[in-house]
Amino acid sequence: MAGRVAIVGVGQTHHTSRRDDVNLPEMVGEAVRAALADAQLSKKDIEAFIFSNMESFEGLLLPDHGMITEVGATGKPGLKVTGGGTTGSEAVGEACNLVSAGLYDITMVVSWQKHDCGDATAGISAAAVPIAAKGLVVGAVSEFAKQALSYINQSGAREEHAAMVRLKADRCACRNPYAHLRLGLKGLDDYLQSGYLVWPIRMLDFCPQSCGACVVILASEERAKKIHKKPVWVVDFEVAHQEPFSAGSFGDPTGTETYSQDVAAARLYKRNGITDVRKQVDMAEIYEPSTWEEMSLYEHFHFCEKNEGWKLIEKGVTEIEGEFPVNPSGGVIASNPIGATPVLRIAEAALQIRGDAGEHQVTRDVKTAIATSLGGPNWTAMFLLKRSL
Amino acid sequence: MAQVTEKLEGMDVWVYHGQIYIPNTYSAGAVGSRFLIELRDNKKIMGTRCPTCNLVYVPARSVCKDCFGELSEWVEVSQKGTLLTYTVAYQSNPIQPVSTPIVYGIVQLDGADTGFVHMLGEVDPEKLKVGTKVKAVFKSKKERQGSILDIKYFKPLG
Amino acid sequence: MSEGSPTKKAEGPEYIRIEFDLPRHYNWSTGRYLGKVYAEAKENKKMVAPRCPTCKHLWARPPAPVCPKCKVDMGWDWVELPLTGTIFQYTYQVYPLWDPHEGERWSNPHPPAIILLDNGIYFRHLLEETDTKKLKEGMRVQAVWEEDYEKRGKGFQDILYFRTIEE
Amino acid sequence: MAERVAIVAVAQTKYHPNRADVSEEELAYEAIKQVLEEAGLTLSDMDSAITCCQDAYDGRTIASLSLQRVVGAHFGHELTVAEDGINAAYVAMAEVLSGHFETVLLVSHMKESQAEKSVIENCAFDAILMRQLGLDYTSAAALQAKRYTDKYGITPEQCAKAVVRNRRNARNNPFAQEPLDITVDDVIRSRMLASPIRLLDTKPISDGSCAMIMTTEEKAKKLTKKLVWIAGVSNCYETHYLGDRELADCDALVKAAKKAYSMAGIDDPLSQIDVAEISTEYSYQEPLWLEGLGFCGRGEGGKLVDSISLEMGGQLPVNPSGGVLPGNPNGVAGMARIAESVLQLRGEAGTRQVDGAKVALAHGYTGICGQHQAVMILSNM
Repeated sequence: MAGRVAIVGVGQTHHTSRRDDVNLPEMVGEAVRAALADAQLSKKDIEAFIFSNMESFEGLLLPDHGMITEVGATGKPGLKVTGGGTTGSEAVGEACNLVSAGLYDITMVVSWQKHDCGDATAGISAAAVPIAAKGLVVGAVSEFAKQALSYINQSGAREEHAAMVRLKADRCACRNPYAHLRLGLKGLDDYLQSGYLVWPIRMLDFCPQSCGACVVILASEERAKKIHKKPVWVVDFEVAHQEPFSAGSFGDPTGTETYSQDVAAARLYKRNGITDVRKQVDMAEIYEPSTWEEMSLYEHFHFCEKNEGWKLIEKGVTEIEGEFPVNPSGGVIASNPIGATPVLRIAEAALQIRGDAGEHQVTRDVKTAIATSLGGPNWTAMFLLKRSL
Repeated sequence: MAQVTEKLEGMDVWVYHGQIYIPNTYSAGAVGSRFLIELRDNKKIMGTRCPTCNLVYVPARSVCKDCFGELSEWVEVSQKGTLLTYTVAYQSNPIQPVSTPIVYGIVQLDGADTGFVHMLGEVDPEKLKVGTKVKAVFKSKKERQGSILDIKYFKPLG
Repeated sequence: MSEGSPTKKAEGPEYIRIEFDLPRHYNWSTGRYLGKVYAEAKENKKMVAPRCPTCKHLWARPPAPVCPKCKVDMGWDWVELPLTGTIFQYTYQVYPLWDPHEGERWSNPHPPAIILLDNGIYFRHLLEETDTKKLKEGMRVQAVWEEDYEKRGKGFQDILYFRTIEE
Repeated sequence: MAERVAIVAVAQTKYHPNRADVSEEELAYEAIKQVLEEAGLTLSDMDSAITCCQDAYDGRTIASLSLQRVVGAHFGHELTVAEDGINAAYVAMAEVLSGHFETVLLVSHMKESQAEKSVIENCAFDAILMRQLGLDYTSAAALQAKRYTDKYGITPEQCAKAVVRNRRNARNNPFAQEPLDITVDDVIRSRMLASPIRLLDTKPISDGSCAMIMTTEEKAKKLTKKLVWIAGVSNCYETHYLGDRELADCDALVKAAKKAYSMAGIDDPLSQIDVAEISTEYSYQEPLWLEGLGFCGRGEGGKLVDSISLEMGGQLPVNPSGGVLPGNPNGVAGMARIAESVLQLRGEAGTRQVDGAKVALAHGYTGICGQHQAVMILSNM
C-alpha cells in the first residue's frame, strides 16, 4: 500500500437478541461514541465514513442515510458498501484505501446489524432468485449443514468435536462482556440436548442473530502515532470471491473445488513471508458461522494439515490459554450482527494486539494477528494486523 | 398472492411475477417511544432541546445534528405552527394511510426549530400557501396506538 | 397494515415497535440463458446446460453468459444432461424456517439434495422420499417430470423431484 | 493527489423502459463486454471489480451474487457500493490510488421495471417518523421543489426549460431512452404527480447498465492515447429527517463541490469547467444543483436556466447527453454522467460534442431530496 494505515480506535455495543431501548441509528451511535472515546477523538476529527451492513435483513433502503445524525456524519463524506458476510471486511479495506490513497487522514468504519428488525434466515433465503432456485436455499443454515456433512465424511471429525468447539466458544464468550450468547455450558450433555435446526446442525452449532454494532477508526501513519499510544497496523489484506457453485452456496460440499480460503490465505501468507502460521502469527479471530465450519477453516487457513482441524480443538491448541488461540472473543457462534461481524473480528484482534482484551486476553503475547471473514458463496477476506511496523 | 410465470412473446425468456415477503419491526427506542407515548396518552407534542446549539428538535430526537451532543432535555411545544412547504400527492402506493390525493407538509411548530413532516387535512389545496398557520388534529383516544399516525393531520387555523 | 405495537415488560419502561407487514412484488426475468433451460424443459422435457468453449465444463445451475473459471464468453453451445444419478448429499429442515418467496413457513416436505448426475455434474434438486430414514447417500435417483404441458414452464421446477430407483 | 487515475474505457447500454428480455447478469454483461472490447482487455486482466446495485431493486439479498461471473470475480476481489454509481467510481479510484489494485472494472446496473418503485423507495425513510406516512421519492422531492421554488421565486416555466433542453439534447445521444421535442407548455400541462412536480418534470422508469475501467497513469498510457484523468472528487451527507434540513439549500452539494474543486485547482467553476453532466431526476433539481455547484449564487438557478449559457454552444453546456430526465435508472445515473464526461473529453461524443472540452464535471446523488451528493471533475490534460 502507498501509505501505511493503523487502527486507532475500536468500539462495540453489547450484542444481544433484541434492543427495544434504542432505535437502529441510536444503537449504531453507541459504538461510534465508544470508538471515539477509545481513540480520544471527537466527531470533528473524522474525515470520512464507510458504512457496512446488509440492508435486506432489516428491510431497509439506504440504511446509512437514516443514521447520519446519530453517527456524527452530518456534512461529512462517506458511502455504504454491501455484499455478503464479508461486507464488513471490505468496508475496512476500502476505509484503509481512502487513507493510503492520501485522500483522508482519519476514516471511520461504521458497521451494524439489528436482527430484531427482521428474520435474517429468511433474508438469506432471499439470496436465491426464485426464478432459478426457488425452494432450494434455506437460509445459510442448510448450506452449512451440507458443509458439515462433507467435513464429517472427509475428515473423520465426530459430534464431540463440534461440542468442544461450542464449549470453547462459550467459555470465551463468558469472559467477554460484550458477547451475545453467554450460556455457561457445562459439558457435552448440554450440547447434545440442543435440538437440530437443519440436520446435522444443532441450534448450538450455529451462530445467533444478534443486534449490535462495531466501529473502527483508521488513521495515516503520521496521525496514528499521535492519536494512540498503541496503534495497531493494518499490514495487509486479501479478498477472494467466488461464483455460486453448482453444488452448494457456502463452500463446495463435493470437495472437488478449490476453496477461496485457501487461495486468500496462500496469497496473503506469501506476500508477508508467512510459512508457519502458528509460529509466525500469534492468534486469529475467524468468522465461523458453525462449529463444524470452524474446524474446517483451521485447515483452509493453514493452521494445520488437511483433515486435522478437529485434532487442534481436541488438543486445546486454539483455547485462550492455548498455543494458537482462535476466537477468544467467543466468535461468531456467540455474537453475530452480520454486517458488523467481520469488523468485530478485526476490532477484537486489535484489542488482543494492544493487550486491552481484558478478561479474554490470550495468554500468548500477541504481536501479530489475523482476522478473517466469510460470506456470499464462500467468499473470504483476511486481514493481517501487527503491533509494530 | 398469485405467483405466475409468463413467457415473453417471440423469445425464449420467462418472467416470474413473485414476491419477497419478510415482515419487519422497528423499535422506536427510549426517546422515540416517549415521544409516541406522549402523542398517544396525552396528545402532547414533545421535543428535545440541545443546550449547546440552543435548538429544539421536534419530533423529539436523541442526538443533535450539529454538535453530536446527546439530548436529554424534554420540552413540550405548541400544537400550532407554520407551514414550511407542502405538496398534493396524486400517486397511490400501498403504504399510504389514507387515499390519494394526500397533502403532505412540513410544519414548524411554535417553539420548535425544526420542521415536522406530516399530512394536512380539512384543506383546500388551492388556498394553501407556504406560511399558512396550521394546528394538529389528533385521532380519537381509541384510535391512537403510539405511532406518528396518532396525529391525524394538521389543518389550517381559523 | 402498519401500526405501533406496544411491548410491555413486567417491569421497566414501555417501548414502542413499529411493524411493516407488506410484500414487495418483483418481475424476475430468466434472461436468455436461463430462458433456454425453461424452453427445453417445457417443450421437450429436457434439462440442458451451456458448455464453456475453453474448459468444456457444463454450467448447469444456473447457466451463465460467462464461464466463471475461464472468464470467457460462454457462447451458445448447449448439452443435454442425463437425469439419473446418485444422491451425493441431502439434508432436511427440522425447524420450519420462513420462506420469503412464499411469505410463509417452509412447507415443502421434500428434502433438498445435491445429486451427482451420471455425467459427473452436481445438480441441486429435491428428493421425492420424505421419510429421511429411508435415504442414504449414494442411492440411485431419477428425475420425475411434471407431465402436464400446461403446468410446465417453471424451469428447474418442471422436474418435480428425484425418485429413488432400483437398478 | 500525487498519482493520477485514468478512466480508459466506458460503455453503456441503451436505456430502456423495460428490459425483461435479459436477467440482471446479462444486462450488466452487455456493458461489460463492450467496455472490455473498447479497452482491448479481458476479464482476466482485471484486478478488482466494483459493482453498484441494490438488493431492494434486484429482489435479491446480496444482489451482486448475480454478477460474480460476469465481472470475473473468481478468486478475485469484488465489492458492491449500494448507492449511486458515482460512488462506485470514487471507491474504484481509491483502490487504484492506494496501490492496492492496478486495474479496476466498474459496473452499475438496475432494472427499475422489475420492482415496485414507491414501495422500495419508502424503505429509505425513517421507519418511526416518516415511513408510515407513505412517502416516496417523488412526494418528498415535491416538498423540496415547493420549498425551493417558493423561497427563491423560481417559476414552473424555468424548471420546464430544463426539461425541454435535456430532452432535446437527448436526441443526439444514441444511449438515451426517451428523447423528446417538447415545449415548456407541454411540460407545465402534463399530468400532476405531486405538486409542483408533473409527469414531464421527472424521468420515466428505466433499465440499463454502465461499465468502465480505471487504472494507473502508467498502465493507462500503454492502453490508450485518449487519456481522461480524475482531477478532483468528493461527496457529502446531509442529515436524514426532512424537517431538519433547509430543503431550499443543498448544503451537502456545496461542500462536496468545494472539495472537488480545490483538488482540481478550480476557483471559478463557470469559466474553468467546459461541460457539466448533472443528475437531475426532477426538473427543479437542475437550478438547485447548479446553485450548489457554485455556477451561480443561491436563488439564482432559475435565471441561469433561463439564459442560453447552458445550451449546446453556450458558456457551460449542461447535459449534452440529455442527463437523467429522458430516462436513467437511479443507481446508474451518476456513472452514466461520468461515462458521458469521458466521451466528451475524448472527443467521441458525436453530434453532441462540446468542441475542445478539456474539463468536465460529473455529478450524482443518492437518497431522499439529494441527501448524499457527489462530484467528480475529469480532465484530458
